[in-house]
Amino acid sequence: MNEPWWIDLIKAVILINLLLGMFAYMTWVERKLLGRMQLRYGPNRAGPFGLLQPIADLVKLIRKESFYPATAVDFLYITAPIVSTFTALLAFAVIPWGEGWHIAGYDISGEIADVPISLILIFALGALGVYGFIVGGWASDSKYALLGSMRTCAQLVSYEVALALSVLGVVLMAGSLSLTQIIDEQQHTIWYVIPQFVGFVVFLAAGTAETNRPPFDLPEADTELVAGYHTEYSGMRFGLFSMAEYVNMIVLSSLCVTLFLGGWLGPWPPLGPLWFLLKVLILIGFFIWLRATLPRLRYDQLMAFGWKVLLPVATLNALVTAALVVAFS
Amino acid sequence: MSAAETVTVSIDGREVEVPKGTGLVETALAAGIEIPVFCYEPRLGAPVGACRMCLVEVEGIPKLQAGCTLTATDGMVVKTAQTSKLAADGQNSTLEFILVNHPLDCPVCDKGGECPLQDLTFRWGPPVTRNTFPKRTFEKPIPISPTIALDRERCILCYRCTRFSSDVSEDDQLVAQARGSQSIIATFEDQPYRAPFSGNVIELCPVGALTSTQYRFEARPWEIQDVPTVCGLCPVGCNVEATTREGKVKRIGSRNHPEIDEGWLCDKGRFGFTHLRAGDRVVDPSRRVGVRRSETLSWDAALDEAEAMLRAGGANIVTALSGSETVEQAYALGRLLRQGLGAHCAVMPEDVNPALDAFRLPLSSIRDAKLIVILGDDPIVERAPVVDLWIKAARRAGAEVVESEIGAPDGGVAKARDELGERIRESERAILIWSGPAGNGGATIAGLAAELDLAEKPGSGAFHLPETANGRGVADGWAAAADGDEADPEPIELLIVSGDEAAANPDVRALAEQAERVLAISMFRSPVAGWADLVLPGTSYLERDGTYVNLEGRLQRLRRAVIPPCPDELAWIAKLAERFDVDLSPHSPQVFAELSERCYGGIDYSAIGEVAELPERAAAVEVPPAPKAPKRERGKGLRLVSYRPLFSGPAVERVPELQFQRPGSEIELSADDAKKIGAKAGSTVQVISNGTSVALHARVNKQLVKGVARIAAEHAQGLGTHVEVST
Amino acid sequence: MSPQPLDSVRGFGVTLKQIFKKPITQQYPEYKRPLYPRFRGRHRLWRHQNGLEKCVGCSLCAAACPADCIRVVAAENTADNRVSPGERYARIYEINLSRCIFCGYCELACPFDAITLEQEFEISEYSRDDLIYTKDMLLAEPIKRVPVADRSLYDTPIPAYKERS
Amino acid sequence: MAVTQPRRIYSGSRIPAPIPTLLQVPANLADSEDVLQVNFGPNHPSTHGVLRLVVDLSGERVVGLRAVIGYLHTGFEKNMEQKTWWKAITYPERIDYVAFQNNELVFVLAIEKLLGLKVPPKATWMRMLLCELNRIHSHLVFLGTSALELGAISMFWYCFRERDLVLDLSELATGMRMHTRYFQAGGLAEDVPRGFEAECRKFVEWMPKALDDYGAILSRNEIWLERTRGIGLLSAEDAIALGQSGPVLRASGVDWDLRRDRPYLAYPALDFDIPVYPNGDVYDRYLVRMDEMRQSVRIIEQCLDGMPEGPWIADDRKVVLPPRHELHTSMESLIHHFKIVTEGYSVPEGEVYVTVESPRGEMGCFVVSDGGPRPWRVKFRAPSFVALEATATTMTDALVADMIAIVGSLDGVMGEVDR
Repeated sequence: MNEPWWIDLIKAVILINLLLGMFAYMTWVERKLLGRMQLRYGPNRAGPFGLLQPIADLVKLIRKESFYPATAVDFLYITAPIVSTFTALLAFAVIPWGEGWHIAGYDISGEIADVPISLILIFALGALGVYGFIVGGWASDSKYALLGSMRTCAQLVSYEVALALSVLGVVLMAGSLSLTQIIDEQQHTIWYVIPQFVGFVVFLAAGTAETNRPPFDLPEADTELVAGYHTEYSGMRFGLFSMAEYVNMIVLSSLCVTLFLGGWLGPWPPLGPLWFLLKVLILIGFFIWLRATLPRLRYDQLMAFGWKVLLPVATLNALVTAALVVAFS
Repeated sequence: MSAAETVTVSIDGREVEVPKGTGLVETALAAGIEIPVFCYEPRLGAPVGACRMCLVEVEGIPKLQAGCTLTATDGMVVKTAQTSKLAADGQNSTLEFILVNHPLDCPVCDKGGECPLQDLTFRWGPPVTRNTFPKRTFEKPIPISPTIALDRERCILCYRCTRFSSDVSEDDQLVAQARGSQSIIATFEDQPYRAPFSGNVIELCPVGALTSTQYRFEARPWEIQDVPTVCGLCPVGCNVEATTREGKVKRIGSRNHPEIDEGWLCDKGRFGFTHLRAGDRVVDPSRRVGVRRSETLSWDAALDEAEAMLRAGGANIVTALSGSETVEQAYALGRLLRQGLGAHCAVMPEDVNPALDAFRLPLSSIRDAKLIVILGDDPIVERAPVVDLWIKAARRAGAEVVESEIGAPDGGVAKARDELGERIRESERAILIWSGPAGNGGATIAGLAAELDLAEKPGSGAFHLPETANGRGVADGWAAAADGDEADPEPIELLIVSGDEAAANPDVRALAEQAERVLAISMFRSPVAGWADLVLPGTSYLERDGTYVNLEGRLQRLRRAVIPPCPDELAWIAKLAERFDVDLSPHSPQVFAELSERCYGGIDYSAIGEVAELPERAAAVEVPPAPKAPKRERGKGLRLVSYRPLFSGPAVERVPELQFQRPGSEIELSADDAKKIGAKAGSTVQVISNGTSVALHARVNKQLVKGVARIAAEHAQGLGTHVEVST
Repeated sequence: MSPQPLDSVRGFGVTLKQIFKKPITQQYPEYKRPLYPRFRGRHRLWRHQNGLEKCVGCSLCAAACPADCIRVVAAENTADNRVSPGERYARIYEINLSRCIFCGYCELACPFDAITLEQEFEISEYSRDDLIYTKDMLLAEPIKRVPVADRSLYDTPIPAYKERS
Repeated sequence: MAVTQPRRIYSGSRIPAPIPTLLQVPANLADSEDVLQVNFGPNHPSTHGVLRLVVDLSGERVVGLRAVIGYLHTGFEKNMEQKTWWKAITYPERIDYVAFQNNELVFVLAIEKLLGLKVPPKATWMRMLLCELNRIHSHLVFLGTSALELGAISMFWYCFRERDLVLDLSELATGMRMHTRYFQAGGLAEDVPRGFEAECRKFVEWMPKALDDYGAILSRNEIWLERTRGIGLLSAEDAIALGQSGPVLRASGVDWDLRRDRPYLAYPALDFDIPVYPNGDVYDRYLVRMDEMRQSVRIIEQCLDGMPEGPWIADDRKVVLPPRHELHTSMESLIHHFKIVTEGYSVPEGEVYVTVESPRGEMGCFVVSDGGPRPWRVKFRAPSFVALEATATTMTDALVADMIAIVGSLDGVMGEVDR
């Protein structure tokens, strides 16, 4: 912990840009992969293989008129997407993506900030980000958006519980809330996906719901609520919401990789960040695959699934883990 | 009809009772059965059975019979093609035979789609051909006149056209030449078919052999709309159908009002419509600037100008009417000027006298008359052409037609009264017709009829042939607008010239000299533009909605066939009236409703109907004594009687196809005069008057009184009341 | 039917295996699928070999058109202005392709095989007015051409109305 | 004192209908501020076309519902009365643009019935083949869009892949992918093209495999089952009372198919099953349509095997256009051609009601002829319209998301509903 502040700043700048770039290309990957699963090419007009598509989208979003509903609550309407994006980006600060390096006499750690309770921080930020969605939908003063934000509210709050409980096993096994330490523990023992498989599955399911991904994309179910909470958003304000969702997805995948799949660890060669990236991409690919295949759940079924299936399973998993940890320690 | 006079016939197993003497085609129709026909046309006289389309099987007769030539007899048992295989085969063979040489012209032919040959082939004929050899060909198309093209390949030799020519219009100009399959229809020695009714053969032709050159390739039956309206070119008011396509009139067809025209039209009414598209049509208002120049105005500016002129004119306005306005238009103008400004003075196109209404008859009654007496100086065909056909029909039916001498001092009234009076009185159905100027709007003939007690005799009556199409209606409309005294204003501040006929009237021209300013409504850029201060565009009878009153006194509906290129008169008169606080609708139904209360007993616009009814005879009124005839100017040589020919006037002048119909440069001389001068028929004579000399062809007319010569008005220009004729 | 979790997973296999197949969509403006010979695209007016127009302006196509999108105004051929054989030709021939329903009744109706529906289907314009095709446009070779599948493989021996007489 | 009874024009109950066609908000909720009235449609991502549902929501629950139609009213029936019989054939296929071939068939059958025209067997068999292809087309559109609405987005593309094959066949045979006007009074507009059989057999071989794939994605998928089973219930009695027909009726356990029970074309000569499922929910409607597609493939195969040779259109020159080559030689043919094209053939006076089993159910066509060249009155009995009458009944106790599933399962085509 002898990093000067400016190294953190440099890392933060690089990381935010990387994250934004990744968000942009995640949309490309998603469309491309979804396209191939649906017998289409996906975007292939802007640049080779459609690689410039995200940039074209960006240009479009920026140039597009940002309309503004006459009866919207203006302050909240405008700040909601900013809050969501901000918290989503912030959460990535504590996720370790490398072992740490020693360059030019400085020790550079593999994350921006190594906080001892980083896991709790992430959950806290995630919970804050939800406000963006809820408030945005409410402030739009549209019935569809209101329904969307109601759903967001209920869905994210419910699944937050299951999500938190699902990682309890990992925390118990690692004995720490610090993500770096959890990875260290995995380096010594085994990737937690094996002992904590149940937790992993619950985490994935709850995470999908948490990030509004199909089949749990009810807050923005287009065929029911037009576009859910962001029905009344357009242009870059919509872009920010979209960014928040995708960054959330990246954060969640990263968290999943960190907690269950050994983070930046890899068999060989020791290319920490690349392994990390690869695992994240695989997870994202899995999310896309889900979207390509499954129909959407109904709202009450979603809630029932969260409370009646995921929560008990996660709780049980945590209890059993706790018991085993106590027994073997 | 009493029961004794009916016969019972069985057609296709249906019993039908018809009056004795009914043709089999009509009998079948009464039974609800159609016998297809080509050549059969009752209006053309006796059936000829030329086409054999109407073959029927009659019980007791071994061979198939032409149905159209048979009359129903009691107990007759007939089988048409619908039930008789034999008759059907006969018809099929007939059609096949007709089609052997019929060219494959349907896509090109103007008749395609409204062609009886197509219809009957499709409905009754064979679907396939057995003939593969080449068809007979002729040179085609042959223009038999500038208005009619003849295609001999298409002709099926039904002889409808030649029968019309010889039996109806009696011009005998269309004939069938050669025999058998080589028969062709031709005009006499390849002369153009020049007759006032030539166009009717186009409508009669059941195939596309005789077609109109004006309509040639212009439209197809599925692209057109037919607007039922009334011809506005002469006082007869024939019922016509204006065929329009894409907002343009393409042709005029007959609509057969059995009491007025029986489906015949004169060539003026049929072909005259192209004046709508004349090159010199006025479409924008214009104002005179300086002496010779004129500038076009916007409508707003024109109305401002007109308002200013009217305000300046006040009560000192004289209105000259044409007689071609609709009743509504005359009424609207009257409301504006008489109620809005108190300007009651109008120059009417001609006199109208209500006394004639007591002797009212439908025109068709001429055909049934026993005795017809024609008075006046003008040829009937030139004034009201269809009346001429009725008279011809009457003559064929055995009526006696007495034409008075032309040029008699009183139009022949005295002579008729003295020489024919008794016979007219005794005759079962006698009809008097006045054809010419100076009839005092019918008062003269009404006076004679009253004297001869025709009012009480049904079938007897009197007609006065006016000069203008709607003179009566215009007088009605103007009179209904207000009841104010007509005082000659002095000085004339403003002269309003309504329409081209009024503008062409020399009296109106003379008035214009006295008037301060002149406002003219004109369809064409005629000379009136030179002496009018403001010219507003006018519209034609095909472009207006409204009503016309024909020479019988029958109120008929005029329907707008096409939208005029400018607002119609009613529209801007209403606008102008608004500025003078006169409440006037721009829509003719409302205007009519208003004026109908005042002069037509409140009848409804919709009650006039497609086929207008003739009002009942009016009660006899006191016929005013004829005003004393103005003293005849005495002059050297022969007294000149000039008449306005049928093929003249602003509309005809703008139809190039009709120019060949304009009267030849002829002078009619009495036999005595001709002998005296030494002019033979057809020889050229010099006609001198007022220092003008014209070379004309002489023609001898035995009806002319000695000392009188008759010349069509357009050849009599510049001539005085008396002419000297020399060889 | 009881819930069978494994059956739910079968769908994943279906979606996954598509990745390894060639996509079925076509790269349209670059690649144009051959159309079948009977395809009814934009109209074409034809000329005889001697250059005269086959159309005589008979308006049968206009009569047959259920959408009333054809306007024909005919005129007479003269010695110095001969447009078609025979007496009559189409002075104006317009098809409003924004109304046309491509039913092909016009080519059925035409007694002279003057109008046929050809393979061109790329007829979008920015303005509706531009979709009114005049006679000259209909007589001209289409600018955009679309491949046509082998007629001998896919059509009746004598196509009922695509015959060029 | 005598009381004059008003003359009853119609016996039997009419209004109020025994089964509600709209859902009233329950009294205890009527004044509640918690009830949110939302417009679903006429422009909404989930409605097929321009159906507008005015929905009262209490939370996610649908407590009131009213369907508003008419946004796509185009006056087809009145338009047809202005066109000749020949030209009117192009209209019905545009009424239901998904089941175009069946709609065209019903009108053509009506004309032929009025005319008493004999249709050659080849035309009949080809008509059956195309109608079954069209049924597959229609069901594929249903399947793709309903699955898309429930979130299974890939299904849409898979279904449209096969739909495109059907449309290719349609283009091959008729010249148009949709709205073919291939059926003419008397038979077919043209002969069956060379190469059609081979292409069609390829499709017949391929289609069952594709159906297996659809089944793999949906039929046993837990989420799909959750979303569709027990949703949108319609009992057999209600279905009959509401006049339902087609798959909606058969999914309610009523074994009724016009192809078998009111045979037309040559269906009696074919061997096929009629799928019937008893539960009357969204899932059963889905299953009926899936099974029908398989049966249609069977029928197509039999049609290909049994396609007779011979002429493809009747030889009645007063109705059928004459052969083109005769137009240059035969005056009679030219006149008949001219008259049929411009004025149209006349159809004897009378009225008929003809039905076919369209993919959506009983497609009926009532035609009155006054003996002239134009229909005097045309009226379609549109199965979509009738299906929509069941909206309220099936929507009892539904959630918002169910509403989407139910509307999709009724498979209304708004063009046909509004006409």
